[in-house]
Amino acid sequence: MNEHQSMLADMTQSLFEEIGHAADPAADWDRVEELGLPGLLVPENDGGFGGSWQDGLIVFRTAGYHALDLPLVEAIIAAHIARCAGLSGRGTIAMAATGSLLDNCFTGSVSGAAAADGAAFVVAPSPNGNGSMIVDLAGQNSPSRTAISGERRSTLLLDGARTVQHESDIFMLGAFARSAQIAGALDAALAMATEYANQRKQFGRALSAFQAVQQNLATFACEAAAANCAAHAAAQALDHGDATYEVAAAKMRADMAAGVGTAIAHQVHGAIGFTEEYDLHWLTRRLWTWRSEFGNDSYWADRLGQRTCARGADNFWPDLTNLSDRLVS
Amino acid sequence: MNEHQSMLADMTQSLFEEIGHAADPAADWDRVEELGLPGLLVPENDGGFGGSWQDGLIVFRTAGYHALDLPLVEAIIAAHIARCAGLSGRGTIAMAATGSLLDNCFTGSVSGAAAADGAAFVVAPSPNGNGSMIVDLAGQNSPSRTAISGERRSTLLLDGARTVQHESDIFMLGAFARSAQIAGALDAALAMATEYANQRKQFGRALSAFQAVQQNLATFACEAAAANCAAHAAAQALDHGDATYEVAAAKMRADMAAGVGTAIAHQVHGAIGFTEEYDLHWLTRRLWTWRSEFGNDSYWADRLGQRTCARGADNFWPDLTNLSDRLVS
Amino acid sequence: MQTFTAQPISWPESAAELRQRARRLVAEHPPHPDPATRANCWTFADPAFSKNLGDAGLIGMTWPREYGGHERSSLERYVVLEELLAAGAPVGAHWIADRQTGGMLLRYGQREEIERWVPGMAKGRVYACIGLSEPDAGSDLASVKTTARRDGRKWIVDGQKVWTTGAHFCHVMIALVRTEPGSQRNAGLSQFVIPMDAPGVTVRPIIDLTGGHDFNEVFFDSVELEEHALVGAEGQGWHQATAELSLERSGPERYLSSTALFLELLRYVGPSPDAHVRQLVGRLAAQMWTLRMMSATVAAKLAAGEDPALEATIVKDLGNSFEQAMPELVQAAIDLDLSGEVPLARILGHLLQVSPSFSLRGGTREILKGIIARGLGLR
Amino acid sequence: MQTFTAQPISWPESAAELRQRARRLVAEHPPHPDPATRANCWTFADPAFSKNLGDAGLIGMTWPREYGGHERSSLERYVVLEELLAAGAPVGAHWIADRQTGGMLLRYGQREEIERWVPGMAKGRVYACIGLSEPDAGSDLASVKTTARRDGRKWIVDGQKVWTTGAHFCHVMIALVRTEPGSQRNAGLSQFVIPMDAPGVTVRPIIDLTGGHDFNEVFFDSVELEEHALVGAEGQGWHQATAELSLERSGPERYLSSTALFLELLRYVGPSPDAHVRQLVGRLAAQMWTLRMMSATVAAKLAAGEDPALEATIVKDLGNSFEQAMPELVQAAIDLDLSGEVPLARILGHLLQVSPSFSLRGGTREILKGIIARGLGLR
Repeated sequence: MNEHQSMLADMTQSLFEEIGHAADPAADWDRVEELGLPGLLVPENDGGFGGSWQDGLIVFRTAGYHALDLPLVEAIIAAHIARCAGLSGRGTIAMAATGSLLDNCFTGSVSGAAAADGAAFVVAPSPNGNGSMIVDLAGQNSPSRTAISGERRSTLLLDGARTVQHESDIFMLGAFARSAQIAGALDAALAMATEYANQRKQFGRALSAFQAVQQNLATFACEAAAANCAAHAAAQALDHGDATYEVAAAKMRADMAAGVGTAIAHQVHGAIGFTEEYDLHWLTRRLWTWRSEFGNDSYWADRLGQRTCARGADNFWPDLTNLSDRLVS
Repeated sequence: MNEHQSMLADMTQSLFEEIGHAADPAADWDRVEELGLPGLLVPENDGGFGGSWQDGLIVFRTAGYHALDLPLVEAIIAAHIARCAGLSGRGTIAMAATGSLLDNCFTGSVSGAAAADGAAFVVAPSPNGNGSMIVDLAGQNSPSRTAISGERRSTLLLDGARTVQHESDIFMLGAFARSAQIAGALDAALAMATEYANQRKQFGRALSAFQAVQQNLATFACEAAAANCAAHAAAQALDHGDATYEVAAAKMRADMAAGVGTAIAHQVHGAIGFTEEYDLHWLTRRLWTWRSEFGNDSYWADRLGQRTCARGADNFWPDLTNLSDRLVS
Repeated sequence: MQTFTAQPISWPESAAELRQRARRLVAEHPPHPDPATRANCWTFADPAFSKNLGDAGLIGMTWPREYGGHERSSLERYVVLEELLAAGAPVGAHWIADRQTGGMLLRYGQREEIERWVPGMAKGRVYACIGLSEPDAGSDLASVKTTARRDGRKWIVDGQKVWTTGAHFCHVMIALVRTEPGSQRNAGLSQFVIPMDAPGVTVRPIIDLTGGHDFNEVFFDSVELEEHALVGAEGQGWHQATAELSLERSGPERYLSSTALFLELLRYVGPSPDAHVRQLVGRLAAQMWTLRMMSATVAAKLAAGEDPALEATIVKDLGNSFEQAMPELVQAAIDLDLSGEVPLARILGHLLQVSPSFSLRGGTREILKGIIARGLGLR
Repeated sequence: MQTFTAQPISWPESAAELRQRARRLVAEHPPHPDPATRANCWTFADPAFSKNLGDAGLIGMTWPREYGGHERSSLERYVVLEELLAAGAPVGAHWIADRQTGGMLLRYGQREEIERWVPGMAKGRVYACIGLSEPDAGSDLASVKTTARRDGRKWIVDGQKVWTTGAHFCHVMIALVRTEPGSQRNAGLSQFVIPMDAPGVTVRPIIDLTGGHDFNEVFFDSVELEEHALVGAEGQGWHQATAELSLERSGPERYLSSTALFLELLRYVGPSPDAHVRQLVGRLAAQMWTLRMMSATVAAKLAAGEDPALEATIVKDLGNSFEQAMPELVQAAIDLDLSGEVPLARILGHLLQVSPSFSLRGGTREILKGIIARGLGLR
């Protein structure tokens, strides 16, 4: 981490810890706005922070760690893509679009949109399969549901909404964001379970003294480490160019880790972990949600498997090393 | 178990324990012949034992338990199918056949044949996909390889071998036999690992005192129990008629259990389990072999899945209960 | 070394008729509109349905006729239970009374208490809960601080239970309390029948992470009980309560709790999905089939008068692992917008959140595995 | 709470050139005809290949030039190691000398011993083994009975080691022995350099379940050593040996041991297999990619002068789980006659048998997880 990254980490860490899962949508949004966080990945020339994807990782991971209940991660990515589209206000991102795109007007539905109510625009995969489209939501009405994470999600029904095309792969970028958030939330749940095991007594000794509990938490630590390393490597690759392979692998690996980690966190906590008043569920419910968003295990495993099989045995290792050797410092 | 089954169990138990994995192919085969065991599933009218598939289960399971190194399981099934074919001598079974069948003469290859050298005939799936064929091996030469189990396996290249057609599904019956053998071998490996854990000291206390060891062996016991129950239910179904569903499920479940059980058995034993002189490997190597024979996990999961999906949600439960309700005593 | 002895199952001749009776009752009762609730049917209380079942003779099936039972075999009872659970019928109201409390009272309870409670249970009108867990004890059930002391011919109960399923709608609790002052761990404990409307009993809800309400805290403030409220022998409470837990473990609810998810999965993927989904379905089907055979074997052993406590523990541990793994496996395999309205998304979203808690009911996995390890003779 | 701190990796500029050099050496050396042997390349000794590597400057890469090393960074060494392992090159002869023994001697050894052994190691001509395990001790490495006692200016070693990889072809062993009579557990232990041709050293093979020979028993019968054979400080042997184990854990051999199987799987299934196989390949690829990033991160931390012992343990535990699971997963997914001659069958049959033993090298899984748990601060 360089100096500016340490500052970014410290700043977001203390802010998100304070706001956390009980964020006030209006007042707290103003606070992240004041710090310029939504412009994190917008070039300085365009009035942004000029950050890299590795900077993005810091913010996304920390948001995941504190189960931040603000659509900041989505706003950062949306602003990054829409930086030249001349739109203002909070943007968000969505998982899918079906419908028709004619003369830069989109009619159809956009689904899996995060916190679309109140958003000025949404970036969604283009319905014709190439790149993304930035959809102006001015005048659109978007009822939202509550996902099991407690976050808001919508399916938007749009009629002739104004759009701008963009070559970026928003589905892949969304998957990267979720990988980073999963990595952060896993670290937080691991810390929570570890602390609980040390404090809680059962059968006359601390839970942490039971070998089965120790082995489970060690397994959890390995999974959290894998998710975090994978997210870091994907961020580094994004900063160097095409990162479809790395993001696919990172989301796939994060999804695996989320499955193992949530199970162990709840197993260690026992009944208390299922109560509304105990904070573990803010993390685990988001982990379950994010695992299914922007491609689940199966989606990315299939993509990676297809690519790997098509390239064949003789290309596997050279392809893998070419990915890293381009990152020479 | 009825009285005659108890006798069968006692008899095979003491004989197989004595012969075990170090069987003398000639002398020990004469002993099982003397007891009439190869005719276990041949009707009494045809000079056999007149046994049921549940009797077969007892023998197959016990053979698995003692890693019996004689092709008895295969001979019993082959004799059962060939009972009216007018062939004498030891029969065996095979996993696949490719080639042509004209005027009851088969030209082609028969693969996955167990202990075919010295066998008088082999029962293999018919190359045209319907039922089985009984192939006379008189005058055929069959070099054999040693499978990782230590058992002999061959691919037979046959030219105009005399065959008899039979409507039975030899591949399914082979899968049942392997399920039963896996169930027996798992129980034996579990007993061996349990005894070792109780005797072996490490870090100043018995291995069995470590919670991680206890939890692993309990998991193993659950898997062995599942494989054994599944094999019993499949045998019961075979005695009542069509048992393709039950055998598919039993082999699938046994294969899963074999994967878990072998890993735990070796984990508990540590380095000693990998030495040639320690007997664990006679069991685990057979378990690995049998798991891949007559359809592995994937083969049977695909068959079961295809059938279940095609029948649909509304038929699932009625189909399942119909399978058992026909077994009313 | 004790383990699971497999054996052939003699299904009762009445099986087909009992299934038809249960299926008819389910078909006639309007299903709960929320698929997520159907997936957790054995925790959802619907007194109207419980009354129908009681009137049809499908509760207390193995109990003596004298107290409203039907003197059926354990396997006949098993057939009815699996029908109800597989159909996602709302059996939560009477579930504990039928599975545990009724049998417990018949075995250990005093005549007055049996006569007061059991016939109503068999009719599907009287519901029960179990007072075991206490605050700060986790799965250490011997860590009991609630006390009962003699006061003339009465007993006075003071203390608190927690994680009590259904306490908010039940009529009666059997509670494990300390009757010998100063006794430690599992010594000096006794069981009592406590009417939930007795003065001094307070129930406070525990809201779970989905916003649902299954669990409660129950407070006892100088609750007065008659002498005959004592269940079994004074000081024998631990032995009796663990035998009760072993009864709990023998039921088919463990593996069948996942049926609703499995059926929705079949509906969602249709008749010919790709190889990955096909194989997932096949693997799950093989495991369900095996668990069903194991559950039925336990019922057959009960019917034959054996005590298959270890077998029941093995089935429960396998069932726990299966039902906890299934939502995770389905989430990994099916790419699905969980916030969407398709039934599979609704059920999956719900089960992902609640399935990790399943293993807390009737003993955590570590404890179950410890029991199995002792059966193996590990020391 | 200490865990794995992820960080970006600065790959060395020389990476591409080093890879080419390693690939050329592998291409020029005839591959072992048996695919099963290639799958276990880091246990297969081929002195001719080790000499080629030594001559090409690819052994002892981080050691000082003074002793034949090349003063490269840990990441440069990492690049070469992963190339060799991914290609299934027969590195077994010099592997332990390069990974552990050379560095150990350079750090703790006396000048005479360094000069005698290390230059030959760097040339790929001198091979080493590790004397840790003793009979009846299992993974309890502190259970040491082999002794060394002073006799004038000499040391006399008596006792026995077991499970010693490669003792039958190695030139030298570093052994952990008890130098303080009557000391217990990990106190009073010291390390010694023992020439394998010293009088009184006897090696007896242990044949494994496949009929193969990797492991040995090594007996010491009044073996005389010079004073300078003592490695490091007397009584500090345990501390030094466990640091050595942590070096072992940092290598990429854990996850790369499965590469041969993965590549054969790709060959067998071809460019467009069904969805089930596709997804298996994708899952395995994602895990391999992640493990590679984690291994490289450990190497980068070593290069930066940090002590990533805990990170290395995490990578090793994950790598162990991965390499042990992979044969099992492939067997479940690919319906294959294991007794057949296709390369996938040969490799799979071999790995099924030997992969459970991988976790025994360098600490069992329980012990690794215990170390990680301590890192988390569990007490």
